[in-house]
Amino acid sequence: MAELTYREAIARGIAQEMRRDDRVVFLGEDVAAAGGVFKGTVGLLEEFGPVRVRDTPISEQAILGAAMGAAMTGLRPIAEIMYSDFFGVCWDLVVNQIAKSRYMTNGQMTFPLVIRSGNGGGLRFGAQHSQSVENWAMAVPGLKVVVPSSPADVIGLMSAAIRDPDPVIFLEEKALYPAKGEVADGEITDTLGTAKVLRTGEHATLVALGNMVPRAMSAAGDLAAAGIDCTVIDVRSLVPLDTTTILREVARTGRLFTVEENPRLCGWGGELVSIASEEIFYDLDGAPIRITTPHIPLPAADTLEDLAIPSVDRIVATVQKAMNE
Amino acid sequence: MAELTYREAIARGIAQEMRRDDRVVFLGEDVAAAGGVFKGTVGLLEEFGPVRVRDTPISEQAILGAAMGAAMTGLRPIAEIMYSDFFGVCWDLVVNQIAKSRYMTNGQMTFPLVIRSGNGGGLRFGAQHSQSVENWAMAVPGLKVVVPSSPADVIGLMSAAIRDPDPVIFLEEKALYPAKGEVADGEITDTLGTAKVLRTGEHATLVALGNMVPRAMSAAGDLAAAGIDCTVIDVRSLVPLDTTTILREVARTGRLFTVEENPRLCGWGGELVSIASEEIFYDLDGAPIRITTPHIPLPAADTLEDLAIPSVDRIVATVQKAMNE
Amino acid sequence: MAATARAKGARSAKSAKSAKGKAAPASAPPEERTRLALYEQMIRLRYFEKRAYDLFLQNLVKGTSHLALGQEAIAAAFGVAMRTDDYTFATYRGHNHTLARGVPMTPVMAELLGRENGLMAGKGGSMHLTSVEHGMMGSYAIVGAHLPIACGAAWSAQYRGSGQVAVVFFGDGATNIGAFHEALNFAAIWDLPVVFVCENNLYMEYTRTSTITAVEHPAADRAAGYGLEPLAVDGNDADEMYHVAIAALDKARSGGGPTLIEALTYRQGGHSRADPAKYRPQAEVDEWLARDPIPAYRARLLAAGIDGAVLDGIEKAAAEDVDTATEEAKAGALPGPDLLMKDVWADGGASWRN
Amino acid sequence: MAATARAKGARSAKSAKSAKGKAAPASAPPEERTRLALYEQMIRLRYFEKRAYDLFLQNLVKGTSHLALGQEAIAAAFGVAMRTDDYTFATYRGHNHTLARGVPMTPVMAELLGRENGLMAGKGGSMHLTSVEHGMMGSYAIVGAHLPIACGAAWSAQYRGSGQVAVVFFGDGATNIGAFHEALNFAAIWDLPVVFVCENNLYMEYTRTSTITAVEHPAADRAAGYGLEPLAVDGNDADEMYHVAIAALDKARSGGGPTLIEALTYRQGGHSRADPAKYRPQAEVDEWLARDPIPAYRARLLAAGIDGAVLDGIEKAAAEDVDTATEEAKAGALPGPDLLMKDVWADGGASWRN
Ligand SMILES: Cc1ncc(C[n+]2csc(CCOP(=O)(O)OP(=O)(O)O)c2C)c(N)n1
Ligand SMILES: Cc1ncc(C[n+]2csc(CCOP(=O)(O)OP(=O)(O)O)c2C)c(N)n1
Ligand SMILES: [Mg+2]
Ligand SMILES: [Mg+2]
Repeated sequence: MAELTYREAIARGIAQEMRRDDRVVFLGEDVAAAGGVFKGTVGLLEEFGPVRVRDTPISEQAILGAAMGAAMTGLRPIAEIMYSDFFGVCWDLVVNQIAKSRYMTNGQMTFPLVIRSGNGGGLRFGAQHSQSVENWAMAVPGLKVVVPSSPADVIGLMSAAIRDPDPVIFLEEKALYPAKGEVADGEITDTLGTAKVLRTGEHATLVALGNMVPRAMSAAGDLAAAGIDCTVIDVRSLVPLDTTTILREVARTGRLFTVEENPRLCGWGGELVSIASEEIFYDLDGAPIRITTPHIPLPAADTLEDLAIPSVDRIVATVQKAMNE
Repeated sequence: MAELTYREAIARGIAQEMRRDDRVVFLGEDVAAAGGVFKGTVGLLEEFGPVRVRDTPISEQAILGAAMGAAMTGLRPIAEIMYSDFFGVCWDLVVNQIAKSRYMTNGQMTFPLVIRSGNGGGLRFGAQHSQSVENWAMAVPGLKVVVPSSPADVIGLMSAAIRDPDPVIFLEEKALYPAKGEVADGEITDTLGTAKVLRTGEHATLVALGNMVPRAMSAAGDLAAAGIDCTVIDVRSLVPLDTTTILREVARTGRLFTVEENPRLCGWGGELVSIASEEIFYDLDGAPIRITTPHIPLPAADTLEDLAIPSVDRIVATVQKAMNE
Repeated sequence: MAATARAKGARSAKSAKSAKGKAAPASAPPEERTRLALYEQMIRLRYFEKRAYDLFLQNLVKGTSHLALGQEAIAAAFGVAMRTDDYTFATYRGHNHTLARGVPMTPVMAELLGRENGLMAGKGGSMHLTSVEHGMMGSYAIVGAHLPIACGAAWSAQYRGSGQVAVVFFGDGATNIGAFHEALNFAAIWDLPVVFVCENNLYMEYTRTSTITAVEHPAADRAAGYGLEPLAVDGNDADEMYHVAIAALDKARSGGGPTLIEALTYRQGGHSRADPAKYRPQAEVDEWLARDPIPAYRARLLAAGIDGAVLDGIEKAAAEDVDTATEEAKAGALPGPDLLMKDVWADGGASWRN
Repeated sequence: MAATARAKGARSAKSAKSAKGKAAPASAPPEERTRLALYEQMIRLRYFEKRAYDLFLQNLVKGTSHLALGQEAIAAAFGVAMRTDDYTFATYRGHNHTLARGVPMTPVMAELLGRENGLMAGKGGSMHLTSVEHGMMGSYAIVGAHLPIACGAAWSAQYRGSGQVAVVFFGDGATNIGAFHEALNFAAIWDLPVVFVCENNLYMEYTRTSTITAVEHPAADRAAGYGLEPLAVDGNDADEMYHVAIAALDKARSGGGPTLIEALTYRQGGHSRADPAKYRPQAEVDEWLARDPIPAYRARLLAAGIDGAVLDGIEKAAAEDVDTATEEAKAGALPGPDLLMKDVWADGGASWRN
């Protein structure tokens, strides 16, 4: 058992898999010699050498093309797109090529690759370096989408993503890089498509993702003190989505609240509400409610960014109001 | 009054606006001399000349960059991205630059531009030339999103989009290009953000977009014959979204069915269901149901593509089953 | 050979024109069996696509389809020159490149017809022909995307030490999209075993590429920007293409890194089934029909003393194969519902939920 | 001047090296008031960024920030050479380019501090400095994107016949991304009045650009691929930069089309506030500190007979402006909730529903 930061967990998870499988290679901008601009990949070049850990030019299409071509020919590449906002310059490779080629070729090809990317706000980086793009990827058939919320999950889900035979978009929450957590010694692996019930309550279910998970947890603490006893679920994986666990808890508590960092429209929470409404309509005791960032680009100034992204207070107030209606 | 095809309506709408405002310019691949690969812009070069109607290289980032730079400096450009799937190669310009720059600059800039693109399936073009990407755009704050379903709406909404001071993603449904419709003579203009109630019924509300609108209408015909009387709403504009009209009809009929060509996850229908569940929960007499393409890339073969995209029969069967439960 | 000598970080580019001179190698013509293989390839591709065209007219081909009639020498040369385990990456205009790797005609024809016995059971369509077992690593329909992907396959070959080479075919219009630039630089700095083949047929869809490109040779005049030698060759001369292909493949295989080849050719028909190609001056079309790679090559082989009966035999066999493929394709079943939800994921399924 | 003579469709590129010779113009030095303006600009930029650095250390600057200490000569030269209605497009490393267009120091400093009196009221942050009224058309934080955008502004100027020129600044690392390639070709074929200025400071973030680029001069060695003359100049020589800027601006204004300039310079500090820049050899840093553009230029002006008191006065005034700006910025209010939902749309609002 050791205490690790979310940041350190990344290199540990990648190293664990690179040790057991030499088909795993890693490329990206400033990832090797510099150990990553977020220092998430420190030590990998030293341990695995310049043939398996490679710095690239600022050529995101080349980076993802390289990963795709390598994956279809027997390697298991990990590609870094430094900030998830930069998917904009290589989106074609992700959505039109990597996501679709297995289906189009009638299963002739598989794409065992992982695309890691720093995701989300809270660092005052402004609108072009702070987006939560998990829903962009969730909307595209053929992509698996994972967003860990703790150092232990970073390692376990990274391991699962690298071992998975399909393309996985692995989003690291930038705001959580310094977050610390207990991590077991030895090999850690996990299962994609499984949500985690972090806390069980009777009155309502809060479903959160990534950076919103710790906030939902502390909101649940405050709410319990106010007599509202909540289940908190960490979604962890948007595709595959663990509807079994989520719908079970929502049905049991009768109320659903989603906590989403993304701007409102077409967020995963909307999808989840539509699934719940369609499948367990008569188990709902009240309106499902979404707590999201308003549908605006993220402002840079700290005071404004803090107003935009769901806070513990906003979660508490929203749930209280809805439950007392 | 004249009968026009959806295809012909495009050139008519653009020409109408180019005549009244010489700040309107138009660029894209094969749009000028060839009149567009879908023949949607035939005659524009001849009428407005090579300075206002320009053929470009296969450089989508340059096309949208040109449109953005021109819009911020006083022109009102229309840019064509031939197929909406190709947003993948220029997504950064759309989502990170065009959508965000007004907000980031605290309103110093406006972007009166229109990005036209052929959207959707039904032509057996396969997974990379058939996507419905309206939800990709809807998910990004700062973009208006319009999808017309008739020749008259093509003209009116094109006019509104060109006159609008904000960036508008104007998606033309490829499957509807040959569709005919009556169109009034003279200038036609319309209003963004307004849905159209095409038919009023007592039992349920079908909300459809673009290519799904005619299918929802004929399904409603069949359902009426079977004793289920439906309201059919053509959303027309995803952003702004006419929730006033849609929620009014859903509340009145008590049942909501969305008909979406997009693959299921994070479709506009999920957003709509979440809005209805949150705001008119107690007016819903039964589970809101989404009728979508399954969450798969689109297959090329006609028999398979027809199985994937919601058909009249599937709409009828789904609504009947739900209403008779 | 000079035409493919690599000048890494070359500070100065010789013009494509001068390179063009160099590209016609002093070397001897290919040996007879190679030339017969080249002729057979070209004939098979030509006959296949002519039949595909007839089938459009009968409305049996669904969706779109892009013919490369007139461009056969390039696909044939590489088909003959490549090692069986080398990788091919093509565009939507990929029938020839697929057949040239030895993929049988029937599944290709059946794919155009959207049948279950198609190369991808109808799920991909004509723009995405793929046969991994033949090294045909896919046909890509978004301009430019497959250049970086080919770099990835080449990187994998380099990493595995397999000696495989990736060959990627693309058009003149594709040279103006960003992915072209990223892929060329990437391949050059990593010395990847990849051969970039620009099939310059003068047109994008309906626009003449020279009208929207800043240089005369859209590929060759960009080579120096990646430290590569400019190389513009006659894409309608099967012998020349073969020599150039061999040189580029050898260089890549021996660690010499990428080559960028601009092969000048012409698309005898329209861009796609929808296109009558009225935008092209008749004189230009006539000039290029006169430069059709196949009759010229037949004459050359006869002049070289090859027995006409041998060539007749090749043509007859190809015609029979096309007939058989047509019948088998037409007889193919329509893909059934069971295929719809298959193979989104490696587990064979399409489920997005647990 | 030869350095900017355009060879449209130029089939052969002279090497950047030789061009470098040509780029140092035989022409006479700028006149005295121009040189004083250049010095004043450099001093103001230098003092401003030094203060910005101090404010990071005091944790008053939120988010990130990218200094261009050592690169002032380029921004200063264009700031002095440009017409007031010309357009500037910069990167996240854009403090200098913003100030060089005449934007006052206070709103820029306040933006770094995330205050309501910031240039964009704190909504944009240091990476997106914009002041339309000064022709500062934005700072862009996704590498490459602003090159095509600058083409659009240039296209608009061409269409309106306004005689305006768009100048776009970007780094050496940006030359390997697709948007660079698309923008250069696009500007060349439409003869757009745009000047592309590559500030080659040798590094991307933490990676030396030469290690991931196929040519020695990441911009100049690509020029021929767009029919442009290669042009590599000393970005730390304000006089040379000024001459090059004037020539490129005149050429663009007179319909001569785009120019691509590679200005060699050095980033004296790290990439961003987070970066101690340990990856650079100390000898390299020392060599470049010795080539700091400002002391050298001061000495040159004195040698040219300019009174030192005049230069002292410039420095004193700049220091006072920085102090005032710092105080005013610190005194700025924090942006209030009312700003959050403002100006997503032209109507001033943020509503997505009717
Ligand atoms: C990114 C992108 N833009 C546009 C298109 C539409 N398109 C398909 S083929 C084509 C022309 C390509 O020309 P070229 O590269 O010369 O290849 P050719 O068709 O001549 O073989 C275009 C513009 C596309 N498929 N992808
Ligand atoms: C598309 C994209 N990829 C990566 C980044 C991250 N990034 C920001 S600055 C930078 C280095 C840019 O180097 P250069 O172009 O030389 O400009 P400089 O910072 O040296 O001025 C990188 C990789 C980005 N902002 N955008
Ligand atoms: Mg072509
Ligand atoms: Mg740099």
